[in-house]
Amino acid sequence: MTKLIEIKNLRVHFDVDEGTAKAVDGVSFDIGENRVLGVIGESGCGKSVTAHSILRIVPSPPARMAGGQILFHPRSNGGVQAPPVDLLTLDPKGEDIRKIRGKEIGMIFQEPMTSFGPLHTIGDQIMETIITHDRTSKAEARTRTIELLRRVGIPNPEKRVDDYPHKFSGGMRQRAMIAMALSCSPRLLIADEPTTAIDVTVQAQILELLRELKEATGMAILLITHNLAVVSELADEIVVMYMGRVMERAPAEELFNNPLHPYTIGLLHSIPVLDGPVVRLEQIKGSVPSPCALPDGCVFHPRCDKCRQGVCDGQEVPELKEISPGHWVSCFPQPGGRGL
Amino acid sequence: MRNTASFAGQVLDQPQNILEIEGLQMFFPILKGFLRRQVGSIKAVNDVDLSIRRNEVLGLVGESGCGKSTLGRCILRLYEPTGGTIHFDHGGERFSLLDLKKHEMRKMRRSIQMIFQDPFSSLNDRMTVKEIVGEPLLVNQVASGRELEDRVERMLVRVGLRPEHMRRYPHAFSGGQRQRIGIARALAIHPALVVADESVSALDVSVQAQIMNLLKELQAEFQLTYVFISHDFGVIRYLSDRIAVMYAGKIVEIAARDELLHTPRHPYTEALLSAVPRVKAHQRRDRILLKGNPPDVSNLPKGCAFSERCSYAKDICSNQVPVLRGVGEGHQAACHFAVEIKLRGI
Amino acid sequence: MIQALKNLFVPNRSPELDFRASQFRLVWRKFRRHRLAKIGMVGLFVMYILATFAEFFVPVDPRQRHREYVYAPPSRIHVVDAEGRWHWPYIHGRTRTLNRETFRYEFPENVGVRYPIHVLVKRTPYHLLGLVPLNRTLFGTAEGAPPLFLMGADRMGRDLFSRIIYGGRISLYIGFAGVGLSFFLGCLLGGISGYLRGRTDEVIQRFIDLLLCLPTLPLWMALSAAVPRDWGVTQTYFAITLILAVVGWAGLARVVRGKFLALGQEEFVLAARAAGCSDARIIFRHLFPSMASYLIVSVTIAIPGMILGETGMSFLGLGMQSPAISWGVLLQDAQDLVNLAHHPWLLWPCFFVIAIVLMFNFVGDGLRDAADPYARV
Amino acid sequence: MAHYIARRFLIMIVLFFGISILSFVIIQLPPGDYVSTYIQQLETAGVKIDSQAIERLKLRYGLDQPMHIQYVKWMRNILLHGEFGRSFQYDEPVRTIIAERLPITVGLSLVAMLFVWVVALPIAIYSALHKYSVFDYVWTFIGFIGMALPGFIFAVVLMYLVYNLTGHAVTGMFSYAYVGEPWSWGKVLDLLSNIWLPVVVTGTAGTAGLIRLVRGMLLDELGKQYVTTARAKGLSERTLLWKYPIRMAFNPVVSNIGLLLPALVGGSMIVAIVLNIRDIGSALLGAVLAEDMYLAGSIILVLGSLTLIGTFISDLALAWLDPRIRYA
Repeated sequence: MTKLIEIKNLRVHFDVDEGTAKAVDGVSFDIGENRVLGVIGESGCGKSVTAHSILRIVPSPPARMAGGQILFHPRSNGGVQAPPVDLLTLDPKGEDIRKIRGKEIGMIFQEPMTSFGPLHTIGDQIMETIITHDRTSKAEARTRTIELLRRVGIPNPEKRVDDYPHKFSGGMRQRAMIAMALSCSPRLLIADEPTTAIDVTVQAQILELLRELKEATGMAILLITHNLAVVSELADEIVVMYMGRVMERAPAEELFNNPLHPYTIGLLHSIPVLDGPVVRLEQIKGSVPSPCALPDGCVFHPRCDKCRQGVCDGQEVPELKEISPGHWVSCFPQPGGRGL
Repeated sequence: MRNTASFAGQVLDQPQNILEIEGLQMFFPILKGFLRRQVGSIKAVNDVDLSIRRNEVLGLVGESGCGKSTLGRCILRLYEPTGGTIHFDHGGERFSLLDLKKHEMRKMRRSIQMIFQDPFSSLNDRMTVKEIVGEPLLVNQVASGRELEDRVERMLVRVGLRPEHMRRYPHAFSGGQRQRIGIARALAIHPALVVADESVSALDVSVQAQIMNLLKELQAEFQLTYVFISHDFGVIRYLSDRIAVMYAGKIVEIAARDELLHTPRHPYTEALLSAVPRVKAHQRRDRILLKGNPPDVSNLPKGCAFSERCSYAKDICSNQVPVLRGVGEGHQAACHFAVEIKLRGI
Repeated sequence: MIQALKNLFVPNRSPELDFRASQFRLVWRKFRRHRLAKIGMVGLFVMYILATFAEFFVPVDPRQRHREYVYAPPSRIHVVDAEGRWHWPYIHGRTRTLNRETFRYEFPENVGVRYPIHVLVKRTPYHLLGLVPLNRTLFGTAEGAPPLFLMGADRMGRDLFSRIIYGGRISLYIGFAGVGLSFFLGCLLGGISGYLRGRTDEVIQRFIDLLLCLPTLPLWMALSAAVPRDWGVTQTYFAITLILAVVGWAGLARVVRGKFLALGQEEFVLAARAAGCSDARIIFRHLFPSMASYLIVSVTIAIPGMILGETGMSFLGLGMQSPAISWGVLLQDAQDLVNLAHHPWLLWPCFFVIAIVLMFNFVGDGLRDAADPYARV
Repeated sequence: MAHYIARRFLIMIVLFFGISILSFVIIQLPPGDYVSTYIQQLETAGVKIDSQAIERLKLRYGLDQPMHIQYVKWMRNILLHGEFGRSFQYDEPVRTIIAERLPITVGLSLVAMLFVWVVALPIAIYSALHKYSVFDYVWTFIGFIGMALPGFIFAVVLMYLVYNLTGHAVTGMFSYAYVGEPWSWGKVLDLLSNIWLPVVVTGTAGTAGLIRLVRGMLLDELGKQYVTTARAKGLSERTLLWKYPIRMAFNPVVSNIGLLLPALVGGSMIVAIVLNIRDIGSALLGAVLAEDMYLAGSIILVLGSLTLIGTFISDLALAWLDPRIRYA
């Protein structure tokens, strides 16, 4: 499997009045070609910041890229593999990163209602990407846009292309958003909470559309969501984040069948599901700490029922270790535990 | 007719309706043109009949804009419904809520309370926790002074907060804690019926579980009746005894929880269930994908509101509005073919 | 440099929000960090004290004419005499003489005699605020000595500084009175409009539109025509207040209405209704407190507008009239360019007007930033 | 769109009648009716007037009739014949005076509006894009002062400064030499050398306000999701800023016309009075001082109507700019 993008020890800190918020604090993972990586976590866990860092669209200040690397492997040119680019070294306003945005990496956002500027037509805003990157004529860009809209399932695209965003419903806008992200056939699609703001029946449509498109185009997807079920629908591999750190990373099946980190287990148990008997939900105690005052040691220890005093709450931060092939966990080993 | 078991497990001998809604309509006018004439109406709640039994949890599920929140607010008369009746059983007496005068309704509010969705906007930032939780007691002249303080304190402790939190302002609390305050406010006055409108939707998964468990415990402890409104089938299933599914301002199906989940009788219920994403990695199911979006409630199709998206639809569906009718024990569905077609549950 | 500038404008937020701090305390704490606002607050406080207890602070009776000092420039305060000896601050007497070449009066100092500036100097007995009998003022030259003209004298030889301080009584308080009245009207009509909605709302809205689309000044001018010229100071004062308020409430009413509409949708208002609160309780316990900070901001910003209204109207001869003393009346003397060119100290009232308005704006800005202590920035 | 325009138009008509009633009330405000004031005026001037003439005058103005009839009469004359009544102060029809002086006020206000835009927009945009830079702070501070500076005081101070520094007395529209002369290059230049001061003075408060408004609006817009979306598409900063947020920031500029215009008109009037320009402001002042109420009321009516038209135009422009309104 060829790697498409590698995130190594990424640290993004926000300088706020309360101090330094370590939104992302040493996150590593990689995505291979044509793979779907799901990142899950609760609000404020740093999953969106990680995704936005890839495209370098985290507003800075207040954000500060405090360290790490984001290596992006360019397309092989006639069998010759060019060396990877570290996206973190690029100027966020410069030309190099702009050539990657929209062209190599497309992105869809959570809020379909506000993702389009209200003053220009949907078509205009999609064509813009095509014209910027592929230097095509307006007419050709328009034809391609109509084709894209048809492909994402917008009825009557020849007419809808000239509509303004306020004429589109939420689900329609998310489809248009996907069309926009796909307009230059990117190799990686970052989907940041793509279905959070839409209704379940429409969510199912969008997830189905993403699956179809992925299979048809062979692009990789970085799927960010707080919804475990959504991620399980699509992802090959899953990363669980908590307070800016990776808690566990495993192939999807493995993660759901054999979760190892207490946080992952807690998450899985606190979701009310449709199947199985209705039993009392096991809840994770307490609440998320302030990002400016993270606990020492394992960030999860104050809420963990397996927490061992003197180990988990010490100065040492647990390392992300590979327990079994492809299954990584960041937790201190339990005496007599399951190999942790 | 046997009442469904509540979570605590006891079976009530006498099924008794605490609330009976008949033909409820809530139409919001659409004003247009330069004279602001009413050119139509948003039929947010459109001819709803619904009975809620004492001590049950009725789950009201549906997608955004289906009218579930409006229905909930109509029960408390936070909106003034444009038609229909609501009867409320209060101490063995039946009151027609919509006919009550303003001050009479205010008295009735002791018995009907609401838990809101947004833990941030639902608490007045300018009041202390004591004032917030104590307000229903105070304005209904249930308690004051020392007694009020005691009751607030007990309630706070019950929902998992500490007595000293009483003098704090809401800004000192996290989302989950704020939701606990909101629950304490609703329950402080010991209502009989609680409408919970998307009360866990805005919370993170781990906190959501805490609040849902709390709501369950409180229901058993205070002998409460809940109308629990949510768009999340998982949440609804976990909390409800009976489930009503709403679509475009109408109740399309209502049944006991497991009955509805396993043998749905309305194609929309089937599709909705099938659309819920499940935590079973890569388990491909033949998902029913609905076409299009929920209809515009100001411009409904002629027949069944769901007919345009329904794969079972026949001619009659686009001509005639189906009525909610009995299709099994305690099971009602509003579909012309509710009995004929075989639908898939979970 | 940038940090220093930033500190002037941007309130730095405190990490620890006291759990038990009330809304008012949070606002106040945040407000105090806005330096310009703090400066403005202190400045306003000083100005209002000066104006309120004007009798005590002025060195000269503002109505007393000194024929020998017509258009006298500001007195020069010396501390060192011609021989280089240090003294307690003093002034010299001056003699009005006509310069035969320019045909203008000049005021050469009579260097011989020194008149020290006394602190708590004796005066003819007076009643502070009409209540407290006093016979001293804060500073000035002794009785019989040449008067101290801190900011020069006007065309009748009256002390401009003293007149400005006195003028503040009308100019500074007319803002309060006018805003008070328009605040009442604005809250009442805006509240009705926002709470009742529907037709009432529409009618009030059109009325507000009407007032807002008319240029304020011409309206003031026209309305002031209704004030009889022969009215006394007090009557005119109230008439002017009324005019300012009648024209000025519309903006505030719009703010109140907007807030009512927005807050009416908030869940905590629904919650209050669900709890069984009466309309009155919802309005006065929930809605108004929630918009209090915005109202205070609006009021702070409206006061300087009212002050300017009075000044402008009096300046044009439509408001307060001599012998009343207000800043607008004082500025009437500055209308003539040639006169002004020869006696530039007549511009001093301008300085006070601008300073006051500026300070109100600073305070308003600080309050605006502090108004919402929970704003997540 | 048609509905929107129709509604706006209707509101404009309603407001026009509101203004006309208000103006009529203003005419009636001072004690005594028009004719008795007129007679009194004539008598002080030493002119005797016979009772027949008085009756004629009373009849003409319908003074013997109830208020609402008088109003209808007055309005009918205005709407059908363009007759506003007669100014006894000038002894001319009000129409003539307004026709002579209104263009100056309107011209001054329009030029001031142009000045406001030309100065405020670039500064606001630059400030917003360079938030917390020295430039931003300096302009925020200048803006503060600009807003606090009342026009007439600014005019006085500026006039004094210019006179002191250059010896040039900026009063009136033209220097003495050109008053009453036919138009020539010299006269145009002279006009320009005189007109800048009222324009600057009138425009300053509006400029400061607009900078604040646009800067705030733009900062809001810059944080919006669609800006991030545009950035994620790979657009260059310049392209995306101009296409999305800056374009959005023009909306408040346009919708602000309705408020800016009355402020400018009011401001220009008092400045014109200070600078001794014979515009409609000085006419109003004179009319109010002399209780020449038909003139005063008519001026209020005309000014109010003009700002109504201005607001209506800004509504149209807003609809043209913003598709959400256009297709609502």
